[in-house]
Amino acid sequence: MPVPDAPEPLIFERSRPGRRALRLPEIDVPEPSRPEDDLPSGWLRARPPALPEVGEPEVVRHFTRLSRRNFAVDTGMYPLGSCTMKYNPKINDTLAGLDGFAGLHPSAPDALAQGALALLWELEQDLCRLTGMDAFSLQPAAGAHGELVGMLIASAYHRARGDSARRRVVVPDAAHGTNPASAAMAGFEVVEVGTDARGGIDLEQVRAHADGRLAALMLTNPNTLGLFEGEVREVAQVVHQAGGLLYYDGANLNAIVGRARPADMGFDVCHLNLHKTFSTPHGMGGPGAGPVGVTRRLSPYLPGPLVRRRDVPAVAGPRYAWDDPGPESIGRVRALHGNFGVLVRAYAYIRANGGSGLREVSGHAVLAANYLAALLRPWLPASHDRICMHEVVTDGRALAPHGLRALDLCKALLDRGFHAPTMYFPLIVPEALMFEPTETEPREAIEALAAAVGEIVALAERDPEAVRQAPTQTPVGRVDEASAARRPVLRWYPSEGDRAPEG
Amino acid sequence: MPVPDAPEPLIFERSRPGRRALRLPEIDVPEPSRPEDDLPSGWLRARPPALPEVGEPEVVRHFTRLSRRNFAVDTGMYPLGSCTMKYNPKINDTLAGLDGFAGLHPSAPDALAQGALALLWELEQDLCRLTGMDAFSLQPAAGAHGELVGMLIASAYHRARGDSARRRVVVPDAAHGTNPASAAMAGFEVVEVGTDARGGIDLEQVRAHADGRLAALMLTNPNTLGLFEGEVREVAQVVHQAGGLLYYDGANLNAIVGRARPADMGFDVCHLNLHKTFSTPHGMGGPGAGPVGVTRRLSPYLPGPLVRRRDVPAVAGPRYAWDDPGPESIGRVRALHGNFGVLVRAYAYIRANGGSGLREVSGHAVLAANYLAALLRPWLPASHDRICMHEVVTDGRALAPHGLRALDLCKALLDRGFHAPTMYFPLIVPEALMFEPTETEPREAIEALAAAVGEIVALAERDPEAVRQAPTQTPVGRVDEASAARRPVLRWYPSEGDRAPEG
Amino acid sequence: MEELGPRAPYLPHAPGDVAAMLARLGLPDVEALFSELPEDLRLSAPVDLGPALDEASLARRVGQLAGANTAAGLICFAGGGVYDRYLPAVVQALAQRGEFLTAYTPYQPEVSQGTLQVTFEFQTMVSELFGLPVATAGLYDGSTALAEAVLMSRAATGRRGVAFASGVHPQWRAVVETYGQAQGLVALDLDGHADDVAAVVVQQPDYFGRIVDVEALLARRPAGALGVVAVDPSTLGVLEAPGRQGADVVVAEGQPLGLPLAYGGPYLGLMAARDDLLRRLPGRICGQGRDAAGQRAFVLTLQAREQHIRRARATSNVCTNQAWCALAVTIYLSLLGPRGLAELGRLGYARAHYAAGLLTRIPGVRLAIAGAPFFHEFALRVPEAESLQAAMAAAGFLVGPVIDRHTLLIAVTERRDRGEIDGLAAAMGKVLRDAGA
Amino acid sequence: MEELGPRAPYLPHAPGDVAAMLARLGLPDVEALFSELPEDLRLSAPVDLGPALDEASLARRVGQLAGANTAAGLICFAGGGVYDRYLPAVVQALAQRGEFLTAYTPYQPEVSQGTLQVTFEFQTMVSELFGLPVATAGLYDGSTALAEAVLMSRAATGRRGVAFASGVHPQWRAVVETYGQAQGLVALDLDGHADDVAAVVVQQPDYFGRIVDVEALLARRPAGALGVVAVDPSTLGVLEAPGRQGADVVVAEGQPLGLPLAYGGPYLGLMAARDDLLRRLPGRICGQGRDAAGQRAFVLTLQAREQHIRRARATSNVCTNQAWCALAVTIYLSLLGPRGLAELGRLGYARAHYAAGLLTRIPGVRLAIAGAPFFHEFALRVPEAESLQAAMAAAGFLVGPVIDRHTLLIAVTERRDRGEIDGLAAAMGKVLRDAGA
Ligand SMILES: Cc1ncc(COP(=O)(O)O)c(C=O)c1O
Ligand SMILES: Cc1ncc(COP(=O)(O)O)c(C=O)c1O
Repeated sequence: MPVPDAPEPLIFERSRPGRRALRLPEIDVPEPSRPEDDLPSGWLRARPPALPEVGEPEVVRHFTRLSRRNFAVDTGMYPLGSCTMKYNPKINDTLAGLDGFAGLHPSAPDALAQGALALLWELEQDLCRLTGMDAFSLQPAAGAHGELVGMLIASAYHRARGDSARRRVVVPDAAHGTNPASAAMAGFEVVEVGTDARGGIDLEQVRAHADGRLAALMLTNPNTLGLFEGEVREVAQVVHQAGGLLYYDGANLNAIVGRARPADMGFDVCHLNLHKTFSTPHGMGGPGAGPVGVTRRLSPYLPGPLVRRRDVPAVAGPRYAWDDPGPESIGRVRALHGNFGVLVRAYAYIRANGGSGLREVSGHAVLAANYLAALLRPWLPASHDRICMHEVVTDGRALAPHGLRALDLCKALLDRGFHAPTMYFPLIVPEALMFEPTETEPREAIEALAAAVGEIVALAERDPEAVRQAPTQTPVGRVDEASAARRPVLRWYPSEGDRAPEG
Repeated sequence: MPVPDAPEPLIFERSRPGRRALRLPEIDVPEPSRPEDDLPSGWLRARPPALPEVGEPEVVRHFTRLSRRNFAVDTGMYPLGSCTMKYNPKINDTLAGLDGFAGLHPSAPDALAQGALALLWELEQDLCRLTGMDAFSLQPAAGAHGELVGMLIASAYHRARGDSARRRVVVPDAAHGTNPASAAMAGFEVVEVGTDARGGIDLEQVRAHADGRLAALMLTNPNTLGLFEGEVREVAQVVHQAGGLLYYDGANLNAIVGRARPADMGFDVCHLNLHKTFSTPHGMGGPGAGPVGVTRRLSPYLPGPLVRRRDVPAVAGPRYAWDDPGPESIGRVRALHGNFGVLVRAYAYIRANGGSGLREVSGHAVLAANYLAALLRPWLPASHDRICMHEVVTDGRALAPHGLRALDLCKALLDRGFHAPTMYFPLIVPEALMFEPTETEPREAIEALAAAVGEIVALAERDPEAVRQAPTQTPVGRVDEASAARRPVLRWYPSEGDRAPEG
Repeated sequence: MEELGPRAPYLPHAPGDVAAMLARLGLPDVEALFSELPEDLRLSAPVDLGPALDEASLARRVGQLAGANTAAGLICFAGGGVYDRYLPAVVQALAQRGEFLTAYTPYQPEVSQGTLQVTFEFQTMVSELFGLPVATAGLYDGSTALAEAVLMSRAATGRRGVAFASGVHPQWRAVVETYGQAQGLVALDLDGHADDVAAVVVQQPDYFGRIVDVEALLARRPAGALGVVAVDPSTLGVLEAPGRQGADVVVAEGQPLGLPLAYGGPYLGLMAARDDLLRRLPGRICGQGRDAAGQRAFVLTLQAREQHIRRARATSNVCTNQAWCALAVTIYLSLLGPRGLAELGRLGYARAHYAAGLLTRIPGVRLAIAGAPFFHEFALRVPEAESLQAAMAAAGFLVGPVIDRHTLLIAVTERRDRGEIDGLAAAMGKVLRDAGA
Repeated sequence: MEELGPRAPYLPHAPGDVAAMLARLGLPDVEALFSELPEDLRLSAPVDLGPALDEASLARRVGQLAGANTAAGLICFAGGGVYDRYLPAVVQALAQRGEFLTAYTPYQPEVSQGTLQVTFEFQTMVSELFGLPVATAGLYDGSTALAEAVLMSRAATGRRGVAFASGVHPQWRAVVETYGQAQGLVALDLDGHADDVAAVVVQQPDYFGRIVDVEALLARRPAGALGVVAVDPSTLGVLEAPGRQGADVVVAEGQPLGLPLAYGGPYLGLMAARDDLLRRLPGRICGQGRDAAGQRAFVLTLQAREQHIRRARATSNVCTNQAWCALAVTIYLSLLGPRGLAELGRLGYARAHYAAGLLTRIPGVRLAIAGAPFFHEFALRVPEAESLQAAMAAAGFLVGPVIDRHTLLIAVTERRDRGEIDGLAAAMGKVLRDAGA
């Protein structure tokens, strides 16, 4: 057990009037202008914001102590399916923090930012090679952002061809929630198709929607069941013949990186989650990066700006520059160049692995998942009895006879020093528990996880209530989400009951 | 309670043959020389050292998890008397890590290290101003190292004057253990003198030793009882009249920094603990820095090299260079220039505070100690009923009626989220508990500490056994130091019982 | 057949581990795990990405790329919505802790109280700054936050128009238009006064650095339209909270509050709104609740808005957000406090006005918009903006962005001291004299 | 009277706190707390140390000092016991954690298991590397560790002489002499063969980079004298452990195992010894024990040797040591493992020999000690060492230290690739040609 860490008060509760941490430079200019002399008083802040007033030692202690109330990849195994919680190399953080990157203003003239531009250009080439796509935009901030961009590209593509009846996007019922949400955000009607007995997309249902209204089909491969869509080329054929586009949700690329390429499968447009396959840290929820790749015919629609390389014979080496996209571009999808700091990390990860390293990454990721699946089988059978890819979705109904849900097993895992798997996703598997060990977990960690599951199942048989009480070893006990949502308390107020000091 | 952290295995226990973390560059030179071709085989390692074989993810997790088993200033209040566990500014770590410092080889030509030299020179000036001394050597690595240097200086001084009968160093019985140890290491005979009723050095006993054998007297002021030695000038007079030198152990300078100067009190030579007063982090036990300052007459004896400043009219600004000390120097006390990274931090701390800031530091340190002393009084009376300085030594016998020792109270404090005070030091106070809150603890932390003591005392009355069982909330329970020392196990061995794989 | 043991840098296995795992599965090699992939989809050889670099070589290679960005070494007076502020060491030291950096979305609140409490504190700070009661955990950046705010207005009002006050950052406006096009959103100018206006968008200070009269601009909005204000949050220790000037939704780019320039990202979109918009807000929201023992605990809440539950009918598609950036902002604002934030604003204000005074004394240089109040940034009318930017870079100063042939922006944060401002003015004077000569 | 609230940067109090605390004490002001200081000892005004700098100004000022150390930007072939190795990012990332950096000596083992376990692991690694069973938690640096080893030999043998093999680092030898002088220690050369020899000191590789025959040198020691070997620990993946070559005590400078150059420190002294010297060892030692529940726990042990218990009769005066540096070394060695350490040695070996080959082809340049085996460093005989060092610096290379008028050291670590070595040789050739011309 660690050093006692009591519940940490809110930083506002540590506040005392008149305390302060950071000092600022003195005003050093002669006859300094003052806002109150120049501006109407109504424009000026009437009451200072109730930010905390604390000393620097307290700030350090507060956030240090808060951090200790988190589970993280750096503290233990985090088999959260679909999220690829692999080890995040420390060197990548160091490199992203170099002055030449962290201190580079986005409006720097291209000539003075050649290193950053070269990095972006090389990264784009790398991603093209790994996916088979012809061009990438590195701007999207996350997977869902990439999906939106992809859907807007699909929309622009059909519009450009005068094909404006195509307002439908098909997604599998097992799809990640961002897929339908992104398609809807791009103005499409979303149609769900089912999953067949082998766990693949139901090809017949796809055929049923393969008509003049089909704009695109979104697929992840391996899919959210962790299974490879073996009929992906048939799907592509059906979609393409109907005039639609095939979108690849690259969230699961970790299973096949360096071994198979979405473009070869027939995908026209894709996003990648650099914070998954390319190991950039998840930062408690972000930032990530969700670059979008397209085949040649879709490249005019990419958002801009884009990095171009020119080989200048006069100069030693190539020159790089930002270029505006053409008139067919969907337009801008964010103010600046992308989550550059994340891109630096992904770039470094690719350089450190090389092509053969990345191939090993997927090999070991899939090996780990299958090994875990085999060890879990006595208690948590896989949803489908096939070789799985980088993750395995299990059926958590084993606990049901004891009146317990998948959630209970998850909470009991927390008590044993593991993060829980993803619960209740995909929606089509009852009591789904989705485990993704990743390639960076040593074998004995995988074995320990399986053993912990076995222990919990045994405990559930003996004493289901003990499992229902879990977790008890965590910073707080089981949190009542429902009641928190019923009467939402979304911020602290200076005094109890004071709900509108802003008014 | 934090996220469950199980006991962490030794890194060796995580080892599996064939695993590895860091990869090295390939050998890239033509026809590479190989040790086995050039050297007798007996010179070559017969069996590789049993270093751990682990992957990088495991290294990160192992040391992250180990860190979580530590208490630190960044996690909570650390009132460890005599050690000045104040807040360590993060900016100082950042600055010490700048490439221009961290990447500077110690044999860089002076002309290419002017920034480092200027910093050292300025730091020396700052310390001179703060102590009243005339010159400093920044080489000593810690307080005790400084003491040894100081004692060697005393020895050289007397020897240079042909005064070689002076082989005696007087220290108070309350002195820190390093004082007698350093004096002995420098070849002196150590004589202890007592402490008077007010908690000061016994002037009569000093007088009794003020003879031709007296080389030096070592004193810290405020002393290890946290009390100011009000008769320090009388002590100085006695020592000086007898031909001895007065040594200032600067470990407690935090009480008076910016308010009083050792040289003004009559001290001839001193060390400072930069890791205390000047807030460099203690790093689990070090590194620190223990610069030694002297008055003019002792400066020829300082160890070298020393930084010199030359004003070169031709160049803009001064030039700095390393200079060898004169022939009277005690010689070298370490291979290179000192714990430079620590010196950078201390320099930054001084610049951030300025003279008035440091004066506030001592003011608030003393205020905090007296406030704590007042709050503790009901349970832990101070050893002497006086205004204390930056720390207060209390008499822990309050618990004795319940069969408990000061140690028990300390362990119970650990359970309440505080580090313990220093126990059983100084040796002259029965069941001594020495509290040093430092100036960087907010008032409510001091109050909470006192309240925790009160709570423990109340518990001791009710249920002494509960206190004797403490701590129970810590990563391990009470450790049996005696049995660990009886059959020392000082390293891990590859296999149980295998005590000499080296043989 | 592949070698069993890994050569890739971050794989923990020894060859024996791989063999044992394969044996348990009854498989001959790793390749066999991919037997479900149609053979012709399987790459037979590794993708050619150049050699794998050991860490030292990697650090050297990437370090060279970093070093080639000479703009990072210039004294930065560039603005345009992104500012070179001083980043306190504490922010990095704390935010880099592995427990923050390598955790993900707090799906398991019991082991994510650190994340959740930070988010709750962040929401409180945003709510305070903006003067609106409900804030979210954040969005990708300021521009996408603005787009989400406009989409939310569209959904809330059922209307299709968005009216932009003049001076909205053109790139932000472009993002709104990209997001909006799919939903049939029509961009209007504020003074079009159309009936079908879902939202009026005001930027404060605006793209040219001008402080605008938010209250007056919002007062001009058609009835029923929402007032959306995009604000530079670093001004809010000095300027009134837009929520108290009539805004229904306020968004901001969080970069000026403790995030590095980083060539454009990762940054952070801040958003707060009126209470009645709560269930329309995009992205994560953290709430306070209780654990089984009644102890205070934090938890993601109102998730029924979100894509993982509501799917095609979610209020937004956002999943992975910018939580770590929100942490940095929370630490930064904790260090500053209310007084610090006010001082920060006043210092930039004083220095920017001093700089404007010096620069406009240079022949050929004047404020692009004379007489308008500005905060810490202003648009400068100069003879030739591109070439001036290049010449200033050669003299050691980064200015810009260039916004048209004769205009560029100058921003002066608390990080630029008087000596640097004097240097800027002297250099610009010299550059223009030399160009004129 | 002083202002009550602090203006200093790291003091948490508000003015009200100070007033309340003073009120509780019945004191009018902070000044009153110092009434026990004789009035004329009290400074009436702050010491003049220049203005207090805010963090941004501080960072700028100290940054300028760092920037003025142009040697840090050179390609480093300097040696002399300190080597420019690649520092893996993991070392800093982990060692900087506040729980390590801001803890102190583990006096309370129950809340210091992190520190203690690291120390135990460190001791194990040192013991393994050196081939001796008992290692300590570390000393200030290699040179003071050597001095402590010699003092320990003096105490263990009751003898007064210390015999140095040729090639012991002169600065290390000087430190031994400084420490020893007070205890009447007499320095001898190894071949003096005096009776009264407490210790024979051998350095491996020696100051000139030579690999010496430790076994043979130690075999020449007078009976009863202890064999003390100072070793570059980064060679010990390749070279035999001195403990298996007859050494009784082995010490080392830990810098080459993961510590930055840092202009000379903080570094780390490593020490291990024969079992029977255990109770004479200087400084902290960590042992394995049990807690009340019988669980494994670590604890400082054998403290009866130490100053805080034994006072004037302690084995050493060391108190604060270099624990954090030992942590860095422990992490570094964990990353390297046995294979990495061997590769590190072999790589430096190969590159140094390649470099020596190229450099000695330059007219006027030869190995100072021809025919001697060397590891990753060698002494080069050149026309004029000082001026060559300066000229090489101008060409972008740091070489040295200069050890006499015609000799300087060249060290080649795993961090210097072939291109840099070729560059070094080309530059030196040119410099010497130009000087000759
Ligand atoms: C299968 C799948 N698709 C899409 C996404 C969305 O990616 P992001 O969270 O980066 O927006 C996720 C991420 O969780 C995912 O798992
Ligand atoms: C009063 C006193 N003197 C001397 C020392 C020795 O200093 P160091 O630990 O830096 O060697 C200490 C440190 O603990 C001390 O408290």
